[in-house]
Amino acid sequence: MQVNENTNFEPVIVAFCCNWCSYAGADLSGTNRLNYPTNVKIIRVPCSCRVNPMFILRAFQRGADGVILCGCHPGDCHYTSGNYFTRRRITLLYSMLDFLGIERDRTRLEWVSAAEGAKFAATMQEFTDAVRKLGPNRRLEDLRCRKQ
Amino acid sequence: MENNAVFTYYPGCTLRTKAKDLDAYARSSAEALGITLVEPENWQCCGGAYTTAKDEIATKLSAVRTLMAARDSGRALVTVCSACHNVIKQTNYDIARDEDMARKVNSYMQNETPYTGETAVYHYLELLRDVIGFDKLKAAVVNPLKGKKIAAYYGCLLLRPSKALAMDDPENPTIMEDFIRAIGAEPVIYAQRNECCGGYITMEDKAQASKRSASVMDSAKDMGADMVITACPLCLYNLKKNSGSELPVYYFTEILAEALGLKKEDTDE
Amino acid sequence: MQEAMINKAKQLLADGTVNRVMGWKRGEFVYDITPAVFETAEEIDADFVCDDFTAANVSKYLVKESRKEGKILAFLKPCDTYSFNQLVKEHRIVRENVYVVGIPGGPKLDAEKIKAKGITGILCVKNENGTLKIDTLYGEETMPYYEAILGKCETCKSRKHVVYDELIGEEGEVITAEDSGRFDMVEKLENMTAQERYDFWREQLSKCIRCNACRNVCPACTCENCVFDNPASGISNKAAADSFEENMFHIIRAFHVAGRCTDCGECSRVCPQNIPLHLLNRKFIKDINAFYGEYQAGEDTTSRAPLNNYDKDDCEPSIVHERGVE
Amino acid sequence: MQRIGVFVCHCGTNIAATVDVKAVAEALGHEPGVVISREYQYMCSESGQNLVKDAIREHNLTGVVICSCSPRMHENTFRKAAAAAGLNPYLVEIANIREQCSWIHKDIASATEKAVILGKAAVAKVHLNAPLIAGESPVVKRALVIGGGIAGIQTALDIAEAGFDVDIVEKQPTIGGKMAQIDKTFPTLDCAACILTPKMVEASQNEKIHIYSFSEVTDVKGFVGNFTVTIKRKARYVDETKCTGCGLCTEKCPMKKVPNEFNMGLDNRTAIYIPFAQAVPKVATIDPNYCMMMKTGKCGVCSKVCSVGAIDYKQEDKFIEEKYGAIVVATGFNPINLDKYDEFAYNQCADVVTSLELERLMNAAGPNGGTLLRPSDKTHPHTIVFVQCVGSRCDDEKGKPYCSKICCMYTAKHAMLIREKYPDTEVYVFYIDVRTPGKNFDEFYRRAVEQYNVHYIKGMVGKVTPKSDGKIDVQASDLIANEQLHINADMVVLAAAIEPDKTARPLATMLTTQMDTNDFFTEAHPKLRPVESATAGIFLSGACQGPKDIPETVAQGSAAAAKAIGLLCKNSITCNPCVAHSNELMCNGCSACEKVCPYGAITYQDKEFRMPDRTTAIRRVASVNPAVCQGCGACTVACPSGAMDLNGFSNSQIMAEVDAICK
Amino acid sequence: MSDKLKEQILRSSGSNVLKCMRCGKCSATCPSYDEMEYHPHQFVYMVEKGDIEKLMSSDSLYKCLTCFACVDRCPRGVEPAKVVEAVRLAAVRRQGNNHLVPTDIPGMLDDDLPQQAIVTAFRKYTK
Repeated sequence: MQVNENTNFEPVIVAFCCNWCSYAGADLSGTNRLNYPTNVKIIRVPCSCRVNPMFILRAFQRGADGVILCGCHPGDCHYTSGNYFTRRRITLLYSMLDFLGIERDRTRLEWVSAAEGAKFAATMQEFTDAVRKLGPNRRLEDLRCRKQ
Repeated sequence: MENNAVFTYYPGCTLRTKAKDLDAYARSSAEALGITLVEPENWQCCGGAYTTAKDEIATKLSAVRTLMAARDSGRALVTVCSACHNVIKQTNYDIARDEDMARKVNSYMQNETPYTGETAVYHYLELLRDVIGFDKLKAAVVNPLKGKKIAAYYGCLLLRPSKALAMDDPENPTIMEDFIRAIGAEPVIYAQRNECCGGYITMEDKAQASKRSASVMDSAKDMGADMVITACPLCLYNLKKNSGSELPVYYFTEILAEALGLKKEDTDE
Repeated sequence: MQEAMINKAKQLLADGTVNRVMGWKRGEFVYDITPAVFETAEEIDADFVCDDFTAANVSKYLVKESRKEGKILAFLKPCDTYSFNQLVKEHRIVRENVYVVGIPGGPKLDAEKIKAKGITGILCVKNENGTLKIDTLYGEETMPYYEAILGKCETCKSRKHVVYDELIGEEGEVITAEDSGRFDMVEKLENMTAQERYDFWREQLSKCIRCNACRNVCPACTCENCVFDNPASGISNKAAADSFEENMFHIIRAFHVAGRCTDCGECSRVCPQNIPLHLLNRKFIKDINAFYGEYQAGEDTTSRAPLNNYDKDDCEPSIVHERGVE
Repeated sequence: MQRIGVFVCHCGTNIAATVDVKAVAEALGHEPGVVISREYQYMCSESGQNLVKDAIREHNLTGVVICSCSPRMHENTFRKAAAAAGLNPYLVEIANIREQCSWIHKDIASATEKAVILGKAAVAKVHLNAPLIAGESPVVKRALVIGGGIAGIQTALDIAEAGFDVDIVEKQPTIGGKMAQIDKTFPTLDCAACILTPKMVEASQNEKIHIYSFSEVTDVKGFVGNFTVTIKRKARYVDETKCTGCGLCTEKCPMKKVPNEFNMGLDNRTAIYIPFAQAVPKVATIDPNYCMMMKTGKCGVCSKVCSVGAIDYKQEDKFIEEKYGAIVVATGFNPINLDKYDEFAYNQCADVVTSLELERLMNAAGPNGGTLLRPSDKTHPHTIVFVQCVGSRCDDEKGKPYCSKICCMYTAKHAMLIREKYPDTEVYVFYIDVRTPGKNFDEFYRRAVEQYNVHYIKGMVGKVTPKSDGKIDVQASDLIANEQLHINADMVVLAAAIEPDKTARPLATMLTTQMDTNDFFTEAHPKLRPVESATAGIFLSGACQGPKDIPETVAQGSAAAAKAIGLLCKNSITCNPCVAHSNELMCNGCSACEKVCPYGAITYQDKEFRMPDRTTAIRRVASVNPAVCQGCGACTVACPSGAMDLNGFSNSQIMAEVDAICK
Repeated sequence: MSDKLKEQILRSSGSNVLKCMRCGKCSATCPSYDEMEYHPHQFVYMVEKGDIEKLMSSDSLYKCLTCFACVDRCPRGVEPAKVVEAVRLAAVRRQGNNHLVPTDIPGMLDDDLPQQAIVTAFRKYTK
């Protein structure tokens, strides 16, 4: 895949954030008036372990260019152990996507606490930049699900 | 720290001229302690003082050349002069962290393999502490300096900036005191041991240099020292020449050699 | 072997240990073998078969059969016992209702591979010192035996039965990954570039016609209601309509059975399009082994499945980035 | 047919300045099922809420989407409003267009576009929302207070006053905490012990309060109203129920050279000890690191002199399990370690002390019986230098970024007390800023300057040099005079920064509460919910939440108690209805969900089902106990058949959001 | 001009002068304090204000020993010595503004003076 020359490319980025840490961290980055790109749209989930790998595949199929999942730091899960399961599931999913030849930088798992507003903003900026560099997601998108 | 007994050794220009003792005793002591020091060919002056300015690249190149020589030899780099150590260590620290600086330096020098701070840099004292070990040094002492009350003078160069030098606690260092204990003498703790003697301005501003060095020497004397030791030719000169103090000042390598029974009267000028 | 099994089946039916027998029977052709349930000695004498083509894993059928009245006899090859155990562990098979007789495993033969040699009208096959002698309607044909072996048997993982009530024949050993070479192809793919991997899988998965054979044969796919058939799951999709097969179906299926798949190889065996689906499952198995320690699904009925388990020091997903080729 | 109402909030200019709210309302008005789309200045105001309520009634709405601030702020507000208008509260969805849109972005066009997409996702989700009815779970009428300092004591007393049982777990042998070590309190200069010790006694005598001293919390399970806590009762080698606190053992113990932690190591205690005279419980404790009997098996003096036979060298740690409805954290603070600040020579000179050490030096029960003497030679100091902000307000790895808040005032107190008692002593205070926001605080500080003639110098100390004559050279800057000073001092007092107790971090993990980067517990809302943690049923008292002085700590302790009482008063609490549920028709009974449930909320039963072929079959199916389930959703992903789903965050709802965002 | 100069100083020093909380610890710790017209904290403050010309023409530039005591002890990570060095460099870089003139050197030498003293002086005071 060639790097997209079209400078107008605005990636669609879906961010799943756990309600207790990362979603609060995202709120904090807002409260502190930090910046990250508008491309990032957050979906609130009670815990990162609520995120079924199907959701991530679904997002790609429907045209997302990047999917990031954020949860509490290991050991800090509001539900004690949820993020540990997340870590296993997502590690295997990412490995499988890689195995299928999907670009690695399109998916990411990050631990962001409720106190890490700055980390949240920086992570989103970084991730958006990385996805922008990759260009549009063509390998997993279903053209029939596309707009227009 | 790796336990490799062969090190690349950088003496620096002053050790070739005014501070031959510092050099000679460092070499003979290392040999006695089972350490091989290999001097790189064609080394250059370290630059004397580290320029912290980010827009100064040329002044950092000679230190980088030395660091690269050590890297290419596959050995860690050992220095003994505090000033050289400070310059080389700061250069190494900055080039490892400041990508912009590393890029400029490498393109300026047209390096085939860019240098990014991979060489480990040790001061001779660190060699004694971390490679040989003060316990082993103590065992090797044949002529313990019993009853001598020795004040270690660190000055500024060995300890600061502490992030880059990372040798010891910058406010309460122990490496030289432990060294003094290892050779059988008694260390004297005094507050000015990590304050500047005014070495850099010793040529240009005698008045300030003597004020600073006097303050160091008075502080050491006040706490009951018989002598002061240092790792720095500039400090040695300044403390001896400008402080007006009677207290003798020696290089630490000299008393090391003495304790190891290596000191020859003819080299002691 | 077939003889011994038939005698055993009839004996157990006669003494009332079981009231049914799970085995195989022949279809239209000698190589057209399907699992079947027999209730009488007569049925067994008439149709029971166990030969070089009886490769089908019968454990999945026991999910339903074990819930019926009475006990059923099941002949399980070593690979089938793993599937059986896994289903017992998941409370899908009622263990008390099955009498397990372990039988020796393969290698079994792949009729497609014989037919690919232009040999048709197969009546009977026989291995003679590495040469496969094939009686056909048109006379005797031969081919090298190893060329006719089923793909799943080429990389056999175990000749040992992990569960049985009784054993016919000799017990074998577990085969190491190095000896079986079952991860070799996965490894080869891992070492390709991302583009090559993508191209490989596009080519393979685009062949999928969504016949659902892989799902229907899979012993791990025993859901009461499959997510692909369930409109409420949000991913229901019953036919090949868009790129769903390439992008979603097989990944989701592989993920659903991850940590539960025993690597029985049935999915690839039944695929009419010859898609190497087992490679997806093996990729998960290989990753699980590498990330979380060796784990063989079905080896026992008590250990926690790797995806329902965790360790505080598990690796982060970034390990994927640190390894292999982009 | 869905009838959805969309309400877009301006939040004054908080949203409206960067998001074109009119355009958002307009765009969302065209979404399928949306019958009304309005914008308003402040949706959370009473008239804003009325707007929503009226629309629900007027348009007979089946779902509501509020585009406003974070659901963490006002989700409940709008759910209540919906309920008041007769709509099930769980048919409300919030699109977060403030914290996650208008405050993040600067460009109006793209921020508006994003707000519309977030709104569409919420509309897509609300289409699939189901009305939910919250269940109830019982409340255990007992509270746990972790930490027995003034914060914990106050909280426990208040909870007990309201008639509930309350347990205090204190890791030290006595309750009292830091306040017990303090000499006098600002700005009134009354004796700390005189006001604290009666409260300690009150706590010990209150029938409703049980004190677990020398104990630690090791495990916490459960949830609001129903926590199960494991408490480790550390072996003190003395039977608490027998010991009368007579103190004979401490007099006779031959091991007298143990650094006395209560006096900050400034003097020694015995191996068997009672921390101080007014300790509660007044029970001896053996320090096994120093006790000769424990170390060598030879001695046994304490056992011999104890008339009640309380000594038990064989005692072991005990673990007990208790149930609580509410937990209050009151783990307090400690001064930081000053190893990294040796330019002040703390490790090199005995006469450089911390403020807390000075408290002990000045205390009548301290090492010098209340006479201020230099630790090195027990002489009277004539010149004392105070250094402020040692480790506070730092932007480096060594210190803390925050202001420790209490130092300015206690230093003024120290200075004043010294000048009052020893008028011949000169006192210098080097300060960066003097911070005195509190009732009578600035007046207090001014008194130190004007009445007691304490020398306040704007500047910082750079180097402290101990000299051979025992004096200390203090080199400092005077920024107002623009000069460098050298003060020939006898003592230097460092106002060390304070930090949360080290036990707080593992405790937070056990409680699944959040902490900030400095390890202070995070409150549920910085302004509106200052004593609650974000985890229901866990409350915060005192300095574990941030630096505080005594009056603030007591106020917060009482506030935390009030919140805990509010919870304990209820016989049952409304459960979060966003819990998992299993579709029995699809369940395989495979136990995957049970394995990942952290609460043990899932059980299995064999049920008879009619099969399509009219036979019946018995199947093993999962069921979720809604009172125990906390709604994490781990089971929904573990479930292979998709039988397990989560109310409020169902598979189809989340996928609808995904689709709306990707569209 | 002043803005440009300030920008140059900030870039060259790598210091963020806005972090300064005016505690004065740099000046409290400076061994050359009494020799200086402008003290370390003033360097930081005056650079922040853009009041740099005064610093450029002050002898204080040559009194700093570059001993890094202020750098190590600054609680805010401002690194005043680097600010001083940046201003000094800006000063000596100006045409004919070398602080050390080679012809002066012989008069300063003595037999024991180490070479590095001369090298260092040139490094620091000339361009």
